[in-house]
Amino acid sequence: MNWIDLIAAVFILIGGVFILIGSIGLIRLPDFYMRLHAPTKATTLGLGSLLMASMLLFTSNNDYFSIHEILITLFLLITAPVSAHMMAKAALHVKTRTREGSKGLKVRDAAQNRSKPEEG
Amino acid sequence: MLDWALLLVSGGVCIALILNLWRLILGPDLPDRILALDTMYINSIALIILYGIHMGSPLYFEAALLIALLGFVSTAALSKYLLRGDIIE
Amino acid sequence: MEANPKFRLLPMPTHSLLLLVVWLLLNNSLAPGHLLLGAFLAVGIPLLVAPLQLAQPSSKRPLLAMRQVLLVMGDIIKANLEVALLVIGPLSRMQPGFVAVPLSIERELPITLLASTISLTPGTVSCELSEDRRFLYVHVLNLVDEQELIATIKQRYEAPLKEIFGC
Amino acid sequence: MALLWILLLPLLGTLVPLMAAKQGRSLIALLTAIAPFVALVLLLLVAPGVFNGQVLATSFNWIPSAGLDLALRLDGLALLFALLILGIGLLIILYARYYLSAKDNMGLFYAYLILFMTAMLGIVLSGNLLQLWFFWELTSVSSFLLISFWSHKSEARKGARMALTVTGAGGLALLAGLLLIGQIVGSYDLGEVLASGDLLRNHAAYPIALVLVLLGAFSKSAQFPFHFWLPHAMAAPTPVSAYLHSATMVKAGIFLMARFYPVLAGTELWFLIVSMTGLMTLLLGAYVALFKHDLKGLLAYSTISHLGLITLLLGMNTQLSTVAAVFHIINHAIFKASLFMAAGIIDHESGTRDMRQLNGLWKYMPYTATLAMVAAASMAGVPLLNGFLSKEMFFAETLDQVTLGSLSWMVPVLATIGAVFSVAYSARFIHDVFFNGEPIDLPKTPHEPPRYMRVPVEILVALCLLLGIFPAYLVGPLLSLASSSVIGGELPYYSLSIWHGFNLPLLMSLLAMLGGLAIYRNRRHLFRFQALFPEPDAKVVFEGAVQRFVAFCALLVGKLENGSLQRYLFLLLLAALILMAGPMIDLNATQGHVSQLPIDAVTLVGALLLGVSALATVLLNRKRLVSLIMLSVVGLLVSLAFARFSAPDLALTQLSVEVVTMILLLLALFFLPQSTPKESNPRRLVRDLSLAGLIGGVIGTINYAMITRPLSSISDFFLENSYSGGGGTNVVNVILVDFRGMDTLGEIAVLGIAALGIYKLIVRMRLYMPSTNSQGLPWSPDKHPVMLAIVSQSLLPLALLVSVYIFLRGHNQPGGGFIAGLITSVAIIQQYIAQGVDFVKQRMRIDYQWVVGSGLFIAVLTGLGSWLFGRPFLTSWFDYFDPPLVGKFELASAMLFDLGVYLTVVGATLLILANLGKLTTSHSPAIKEKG
Amino acid sequence: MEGLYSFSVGLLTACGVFLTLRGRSFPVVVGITLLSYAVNLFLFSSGRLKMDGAAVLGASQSYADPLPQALVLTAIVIGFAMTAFVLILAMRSRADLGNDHVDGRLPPSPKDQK
Amino acid sequence: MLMQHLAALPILLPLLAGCLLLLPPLANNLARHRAFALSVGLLLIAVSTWLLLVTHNQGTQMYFLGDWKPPFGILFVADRLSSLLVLLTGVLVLASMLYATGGEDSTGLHFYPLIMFQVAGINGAFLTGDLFNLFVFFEVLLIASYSLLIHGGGKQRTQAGMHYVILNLVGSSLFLFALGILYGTLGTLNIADMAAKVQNLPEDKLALVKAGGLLLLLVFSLKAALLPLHFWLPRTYAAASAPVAALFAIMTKVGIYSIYRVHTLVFGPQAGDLASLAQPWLWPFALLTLVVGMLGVLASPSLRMLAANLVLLSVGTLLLAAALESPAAISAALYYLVHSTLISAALFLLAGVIGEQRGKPGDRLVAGRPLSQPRLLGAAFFVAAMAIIGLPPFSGFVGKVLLLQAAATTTEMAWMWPALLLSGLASLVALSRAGTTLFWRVSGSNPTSKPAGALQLSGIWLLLLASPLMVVFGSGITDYTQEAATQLFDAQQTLEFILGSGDR
Ligand code: NA
Ligand code: NA
Repeated sequence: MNWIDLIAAVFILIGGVFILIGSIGLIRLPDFYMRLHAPTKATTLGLGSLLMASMLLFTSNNDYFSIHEILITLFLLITAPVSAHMMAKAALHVKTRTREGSKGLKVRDAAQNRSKPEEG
Repeated sequence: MLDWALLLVSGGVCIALILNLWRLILGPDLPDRILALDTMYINSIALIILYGIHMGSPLYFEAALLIALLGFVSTAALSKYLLRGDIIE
Repeated sequence: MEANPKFRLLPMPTHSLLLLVVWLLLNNSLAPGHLLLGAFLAVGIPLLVAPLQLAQPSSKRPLLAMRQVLLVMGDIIKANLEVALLVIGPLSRMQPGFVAVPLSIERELPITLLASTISLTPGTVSCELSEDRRFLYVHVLNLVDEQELIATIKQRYEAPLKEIFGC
Repeated sequence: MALLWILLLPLLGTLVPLMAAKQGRSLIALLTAIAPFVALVLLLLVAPGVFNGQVLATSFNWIPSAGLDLALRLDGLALLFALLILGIGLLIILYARYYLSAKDNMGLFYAYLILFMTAMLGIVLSGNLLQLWFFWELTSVSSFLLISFWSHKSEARKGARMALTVTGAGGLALLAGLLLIGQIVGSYDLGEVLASGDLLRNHAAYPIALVLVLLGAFSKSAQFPFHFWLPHAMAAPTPVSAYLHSATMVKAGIFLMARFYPVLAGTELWFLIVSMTGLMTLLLGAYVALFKHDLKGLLAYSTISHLGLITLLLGMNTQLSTVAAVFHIINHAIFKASLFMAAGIIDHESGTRDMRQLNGLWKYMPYTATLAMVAAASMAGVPLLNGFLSKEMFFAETLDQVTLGSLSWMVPVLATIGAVFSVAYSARFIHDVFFNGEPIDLPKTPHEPPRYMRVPVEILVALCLLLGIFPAYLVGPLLSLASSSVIGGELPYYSLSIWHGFNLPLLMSLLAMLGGLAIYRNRRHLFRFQALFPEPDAKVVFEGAVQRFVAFCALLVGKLENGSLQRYLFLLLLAALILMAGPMIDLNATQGHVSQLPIDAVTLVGALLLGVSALATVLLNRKRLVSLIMLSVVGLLVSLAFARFSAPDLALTQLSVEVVTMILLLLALFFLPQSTPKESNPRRLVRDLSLAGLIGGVIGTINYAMITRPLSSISDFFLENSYSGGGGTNVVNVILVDFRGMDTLGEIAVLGIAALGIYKLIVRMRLYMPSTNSQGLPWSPDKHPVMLAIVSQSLLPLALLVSVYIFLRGHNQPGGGFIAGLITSVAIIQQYIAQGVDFVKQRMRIDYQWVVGSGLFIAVLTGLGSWLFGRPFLTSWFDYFDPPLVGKFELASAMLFDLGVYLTVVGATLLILANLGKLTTSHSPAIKEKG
Repeated sequence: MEGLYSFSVGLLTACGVFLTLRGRSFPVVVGITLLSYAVNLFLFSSGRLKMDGAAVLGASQSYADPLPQALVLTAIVIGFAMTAFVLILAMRSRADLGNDHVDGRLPPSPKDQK
Repeated sequence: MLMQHLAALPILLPLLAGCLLLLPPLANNLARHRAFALSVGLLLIAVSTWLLLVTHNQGTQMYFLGDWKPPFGILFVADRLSSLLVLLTGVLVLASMLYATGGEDSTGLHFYPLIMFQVAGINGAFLTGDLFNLFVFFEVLLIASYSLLIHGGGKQRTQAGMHYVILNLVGSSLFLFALGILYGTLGTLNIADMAAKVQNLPEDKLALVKAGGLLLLLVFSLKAALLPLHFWLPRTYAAASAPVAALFAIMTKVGIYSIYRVHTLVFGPQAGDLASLAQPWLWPFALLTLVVGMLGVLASPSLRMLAANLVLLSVGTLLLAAALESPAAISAALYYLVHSTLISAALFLLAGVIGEQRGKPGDRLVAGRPLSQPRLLGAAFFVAAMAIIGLPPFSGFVGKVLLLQAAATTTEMAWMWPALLLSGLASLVALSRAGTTLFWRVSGSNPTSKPAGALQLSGIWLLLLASPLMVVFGSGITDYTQEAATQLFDAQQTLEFILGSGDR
């Protein structure tokens, strides 16, 4: 087996792990805002490495440079934060429960009506 | 080795998808569900890429690209629905 | 197109460049035919969509921008690892919380970029922007020291943006 | 040929009065009379031939396949009736000229009248069964018009409707009967039918045919129990009553019986039905007539009874009785017409027809009185008048009637009783109107009518006398001629002399006279006795019956079509279930012999997710947004399935459609309740669940049975010819734009039309937007979040680029105009979402309607392009070019076609979504509505 | 595999049918959408199931039946147009008739149904 | 050159016209729309007549779209049957457009484009020789009809629209299931090819094909409004605006045509084990449809409703004919189909004018103010009524007689004769009541309503004139229908003709 396959396999495994962890976080974490972190982050890297693998393999198997997978990564890097932002906005707006014991609830309330946070 | 990794990871992504659906049904709140849907989109991109690699055919690349675009749009639309109700105003 | 009366062949040069690159990426080739077509599209599409674009400051310091991008990339990888560990580790250790980051940039594009970077990097998601765009509300997965966090964000991410867009 | 003109002239004549309507009344009458008069002359000219024993006939093909010919046939019977119709018709025209008042629309009246005349002529002259029926129904219709001539009167409308309904129903029965006869005989030609009497009488279907034909005849001739419509037809102007309801139309039924006498009569059945009906009608009519205070009412019932008499005669199956019948047809026509006219004069000059007011008119109109009295006497059967003769014959026939065996004596007795009453009501007509004291507050003071209004009456009454005195000379030949064509053979001996010596018939007549006078003298008691019975008004009864039936129908229909879509859908789906399940039960082995694919983990999980999310969509369907999210998961998984089973194009399409659909659903959901109330009761739920389950099961089974069986399909052709013939390697796309381009054209047409229709819907729509969300929270004030706006607008060029890419590669790789179009629209919709309608509208002023139109236009035009090369619509063209340093590329007409698809998709989706978005914006689109 | 596929199609059909039989416009539309998914899968499978056989010449050794794919594509588009129309019609009926019941009038409450 | 494309013109012409109407310089300009649409209507009639003559004299015309021969490509087949219906459609659409110029065309957007697309769909359904293409054209005409139904707006239309649309959506899904089954078993979409395949079918596919065929029958019956799938019809037709309802008169006929076509050619007498698939189902339900139609006719509270139920009657009659499955019956049915379609359309238009001129009571069968054109409309109504009842001298009686004769030789006569005759009686009672009420039970004067214009009324006259003409030229027409019917039943010949053309 050639080494490209090996590297690709490694990338694939990494990607898989991150994707799985992201989704585990989605289940495991106690409140929405915390869940929000897991997929939005894990997936970028996860998919990224999968796409790396795909690039490697297609480039090696075919005679041309197959790097269009970069596009997907680019897309995700641009969109993922905005998606997260929009979902968070929505969550704040509909007053989604936050896990008790989380800090800065005043800040959250300020955020809910997009006003200045009162000091202290 | 590669096939083995592919098999393993596809399995992992499948589990991920199951977890997403679970969250989707569980809720409890609408934002959770939107988040779950968004994650599902991304995970299915992963699935398609894996399938493409497995098949060794580039035919499925566009599908992945499209999901990336459309997933964003639908997430945005759903969030906007929660925020404003009227998503196009 | 009443939006911008004075006609420019390249209303968005950076976009045009990007488009050409993307077109070549899409086709996985540098064939002259694709170059030609790509160039055509790179000129044509911006002409179509220009009216829909809000005027934004363009980057004054491309090199710095490049550096910043790479830095963020690195942070993203770090962030992923951290978050991964947090997620599979015991939940009790986590101290989630909200933080209000005061902003010193006003324009939409920089703010957007900042917010995105924040969302992409260690355990932070930018949730909301205050009405007056003076504060960015961030949710932190594991909030150890609020002030330190704010400081990092401001100098590690906001400062370079200020330089890049020269505001 | 002459025959044709005899029919055609009056037909054309119907136009005369309409065209002359502006002229003076006398002129109209005169002009109207011309056509019938000429026809009469023609008839008299051809008559000699008939008298020489030949049957004149002409026929033209009309609709051979239906056996319907334009066939005219003039024999004795036809001649007799034609004479009556035209002769009396002319008199009626003259009479009506004076009867109708200035405010009546005379032209129209005459038109109807002549139309009716034509129809009657058509019946009697027709030599084809179907043609006979044709004119038969025409008489019903034209009489409807005549009866309802004074349509502002309720009783006129009701009477007309009743007449039409009864005779129309009879007509339908007749049609069935005639068709049956035609089937039995194998021809609708009257000649052939009349020739095959034995065949008919011995055929199994004879009773049915007979009954059907008789139903027609009886309903038309007002035989019991269908007699009730006739009295109410008296709402018609009197000339109509005189013409239709005495001389002609009611005789049509009689004519029919006479016409088919040779082939239908002569059986027990015929005797029993016809003669008994006749007898019944005779008695009933005669009895009731006496108690009618309305002049025309009396005459109407007397008509009924005389028609009964004729029917009875026809029923008695002896040749002499038939002769008598024919003779009475003539006589009754003459005296009854004159009586109606007289009644009309009285009504016209005194303003009423009520005999309780009409008294002693002798003083005021002696001349008319004389005429009326003579006619009435003839009706009563007084010697030296024509009525007497046929009545004598009738009595004679009743006497040697034997068919009823030991009960045969009843026939003459009942006949005499009938005669008694007819004398009585005749007496009343004479005495109660012209004598019997002074008139009681009449509307007008009566006086003699205008000169020419009397003429018709005079002529007819003169005929009564002349026929009564010199029957043999005047009517003998015609009578024998007509009777022989009814009997269809040699006539028996009979004498038309007035005096046959003292015999039973004479005695019966005397009894009738005396009895009648006696009854009339003591009528008070009889009237008092009669007053004990409530008098049912047939009109009310009939209308009531109809209305009750209508109400019943409405009830049934309401029960059936209860306006519940759920019931309709249930029935539809139930039908589908039954129709699919039925055959599947016969299928013994569900599984076919094709080797199946192995199940792999990924697909299994996919199926699991699909199932779960589908179920979740259902279970959570009352939380609408949630079930909507679930739905889009299903959509996502379906497209993954397409990808899995090697259909990338489908996957792409499904994905993009699914997202657009979701946006659409979101837009709609905003204006709809956020949750569905719990309103299906458990029974309904169980019902629906079981139906859904069963259908799902059957569909699944069919699917399994189908895909586990081998398939040899036409697809190989596409795979082979896709590149060589279609110039593309993506076979699916080549099928879409080339092999089956018409489907695609239709499909984008559907999309475009849907967009237009939706725009139609939106433009008129008035919806209020909810001020809070389902939790009661106010909407966020942040209309267009900054980050979203920025990112969306920077994504737009990228998305457009991608769609161009997808579009261009479509012919050879997964993609194509449709998907590209959807990507473009999604990208633009994203702008709408992020920046708002007004923002986008100000910056890109595109009329999406035009985009749709031009898209379709381009597609169609591309198809038409091939016409230039003499090839059929949508024939594709493609070629490869290899210019220096650009590299090899392909140009294909299919791409232009695909461009059409692209534009249509973009235009349609945006036309829908953008306008839907505008719904709550300030400017309401309703202004566009006008023109 | 075929069995699994058919089962899923059947399940989707059942779900679609059940929702289509509801009384309010929105669930009915959702049901019709589900039903159309089922229909598309059914029609698609009429060309038999095939893996690794996308009907792109040269992309694989043996191809899946391309015709049903083309048919389903048409069906999807038409289905989309129809769904859109009925959806807007449902809004219109809410606007005109003041309720979102498919009959345009509210049914008698469960009490007086019995 | 056009000659060669003749068979496609009845579809392409309106399609193209529809597009042009959406584009400048015609777009959103009522005057131009009217002028253009009317001229297209005339052109359409001319083309259809031409096609009819050509098919009648030179035999069936085939048109291979994209120049792909059957069974692979889509083809249009114009035989006597389809050309007749295409011409009928042309007349109908011209009449309804003429009427619409009275103002109905401006009560909503896109009237003429939608009409054009509707016609393209209808003609396509009549002409196509490909089952999936038939589905597509069904959808085209349906979506157009949805949009036309709600033309003019109003509660009833929306309400009726919901039912109509949803029922048909489910119907379309069933259609696709049927298509899936048939393709999945027969492996072809060309109707003639299907017929050929059905004739020698492997044993183990029999049940599946049967299920598919029956499902297809169900779908067509839904379009044809066969009981118990008829529920959408009365309210839909009664709710639609007059010209639209008039055009809809042909819609049920599309379903009926499809049954005639598919279930005679594919599942007809020669179909081996699947012979006469439809008949056992058609019999009872067509009869019931007739009965329900009768009830409906008698129960109708308004003239539109009455006309709608009369359509139902004709549906029952026409499907009874299909159940007889004999050339004679179909020939009679075709004559009756043309007649009943034209006349019921005329009745819908009349209902429209009458409703307008009577003001508040509209076309409901109650006393009201007098019409402003009583003579004219009265005469028109009288003609229409007599024709539809089946009274001479108008076309109805010929159709009835032909149908009765066709049934006379069969065992079903005992059912069919009473049914047909009674339905005539029911219409007689209902229409005489309706007419006397609308035209004669009047009170007060009619100051406001303006008389209908000549152009508008010409639409009605165009339709009514056909009735007497159909009687006068009855022999020619019945000859034509007979040949059409024999052609329809001569499956073998059709198959050879169509499939043979593939080799040429
Ligand atoms: Na008196
Ligand atoms: Na909006």
